[in-house]
Amino acid sequence: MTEFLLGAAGFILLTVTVGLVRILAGPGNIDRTAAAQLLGTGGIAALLLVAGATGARGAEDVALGLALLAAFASVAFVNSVEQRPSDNAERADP
Amino acid sequence: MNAATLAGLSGAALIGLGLYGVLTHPHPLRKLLSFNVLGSGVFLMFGIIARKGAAAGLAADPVPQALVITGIVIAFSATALAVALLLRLFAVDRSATLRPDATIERNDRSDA
Amino acid sequence: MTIIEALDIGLAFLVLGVAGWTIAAHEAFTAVIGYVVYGLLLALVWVRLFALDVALTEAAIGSGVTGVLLISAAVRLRASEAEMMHERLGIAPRLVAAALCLVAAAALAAVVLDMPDPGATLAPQARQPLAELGLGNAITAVLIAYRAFDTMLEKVVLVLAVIGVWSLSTDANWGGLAGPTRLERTEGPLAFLAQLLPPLGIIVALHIVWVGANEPGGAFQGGALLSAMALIVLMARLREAPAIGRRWLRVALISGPVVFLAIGLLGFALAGGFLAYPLGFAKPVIVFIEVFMTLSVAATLPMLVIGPPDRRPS
Amino acid sequence: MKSVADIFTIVAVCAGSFFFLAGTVGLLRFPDSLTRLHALTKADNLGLGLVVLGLLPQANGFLGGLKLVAVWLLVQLAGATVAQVIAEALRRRGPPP
Repeated sequence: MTEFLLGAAGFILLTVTVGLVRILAGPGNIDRTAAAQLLGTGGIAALLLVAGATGARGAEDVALGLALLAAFASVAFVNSVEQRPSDNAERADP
Repeated sequence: MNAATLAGLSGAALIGLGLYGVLTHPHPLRKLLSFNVLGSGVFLMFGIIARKGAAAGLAADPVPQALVITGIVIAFSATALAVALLLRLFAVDRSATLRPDATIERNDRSDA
Repeated sequence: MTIIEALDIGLAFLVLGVAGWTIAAHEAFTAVIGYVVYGLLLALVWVRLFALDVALTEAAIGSGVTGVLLISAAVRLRASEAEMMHERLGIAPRLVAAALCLVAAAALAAVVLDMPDPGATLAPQARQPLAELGLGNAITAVLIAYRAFDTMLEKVVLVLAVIGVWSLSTDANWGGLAGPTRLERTEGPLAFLAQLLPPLGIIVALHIVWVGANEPGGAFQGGALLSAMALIVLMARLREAPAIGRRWLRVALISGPVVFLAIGLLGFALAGGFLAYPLGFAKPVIVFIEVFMTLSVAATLPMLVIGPPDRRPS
Repeated sequence: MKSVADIFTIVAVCAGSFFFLAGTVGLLRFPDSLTRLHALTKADNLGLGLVVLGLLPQANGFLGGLKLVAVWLLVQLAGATVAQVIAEALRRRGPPP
């Protein structure tokens, strides 16, 4: 069981990493933010799986903290871009 | 190779990477980011020391861990102060350069 | 090689790769996105090192709150980047710097590989007063008893940082609402999130502070989550940030260090030394200090993130 | 010898992993930002949801299970909001390509 959970954690982490690698180079900041969001979710899933496998005490609380902050980077990004429309920010997006 | 040694080696590599960034990036915000990478590398070194000090039924030595927690908070407050200084510099100078001669050029221009 | 080793190695490469991206990225904004992801991955690494307290701190502060700070800074400084492109170093100095950093990293790696195992440890000393203090989490015990002086000074540093940030406001704006001028209040999904998340976040944060005595958690982690909730309300513009002259704000900012210092001084009278806790009564005193430390952290971090006032006091 | 709970865990976690894969493939292959957002939310909802569902039988008592479900709900809330907010920002920027 332990090996299976660890394997699943590795698989999920690998998957979202592939997405991240492709997108970090990729077309614009909005897609980068989206990829970071996906990696956040994948990271939480991997954390829960690893914690389930190794029985690290209190890992659910770490996951709860990460889940509470899951929207933060994206919200900060959209918020600060909108605050300054005159900066002609975000021209890299298609 | 166990997780602790691996984390220690990653810490060493992160210190190298961060140091390179601090030295080579001209933009202060990038220097700041690199400095934070460097700092987290140092924290990871503390992590391996903590893990190797596992004793008395604890999975890791609590003293280095407490140091790291303090360190993360202090690193954050230093970063926040640096960001505020940087934004102020940009607001006053319309530039974020750290070259001392750049400000002098600017002043000369505005005097003329 | 077992699966867990493969996972650890993969995670290490991932961390290094994202860190490399943060250093090498062309624009500051993409570098910051890399840094946010990097913080999250570091939290995973700390879980693998069985340092859950550190993982929680890294997740809340290293990734979450620092992320908000740096993302808004990167967006506001975007205009300064193009101008500084010509200041980039030539290839030769970069190679010299790279070689230097390689030597530094290699030396540290050699130290890591040469470390005695098991190494020197203070774990038995840190564990020994646990029963006396009525605590189960050795890290909380270290923070609040064994190295209490450091923790108190750290709170002072946080207050000093806030003073430093505020002092960057202009004379005219002194006493105004903290942070940059914002747009109208938003409606829609962001407002919904900012109304729904804080009650849940406050429950989680209080839980983390409360269990911090025995399980991973504590005042820093809980306070950082509370400050994140304050930030989401500010980012959705449901409420304005308070004016920096408000008395309740200032009291909240300094409550942590002041209470800590006062109890430390009381230690002379009651327990025979600075920051000594009275025997048999230590746990309630520690919880009392932690409550005010949480409040202090929760008030300080948002003030540090949103920056000095940008408007005249009304 | 595997118990029913273990088989349930394996099936659900595998299904969850599949949705993470699907979300990533969508992120890589879909033509524009709006459709990529669509792919993203699948990983948030179903990927993490199924992983949490699969871990529930292994959970650490009632409180542990409750925390797992809370993690999923919080990530759902975050994912849904972020998708909305980003889509709104995209729309304001101009017509879709």
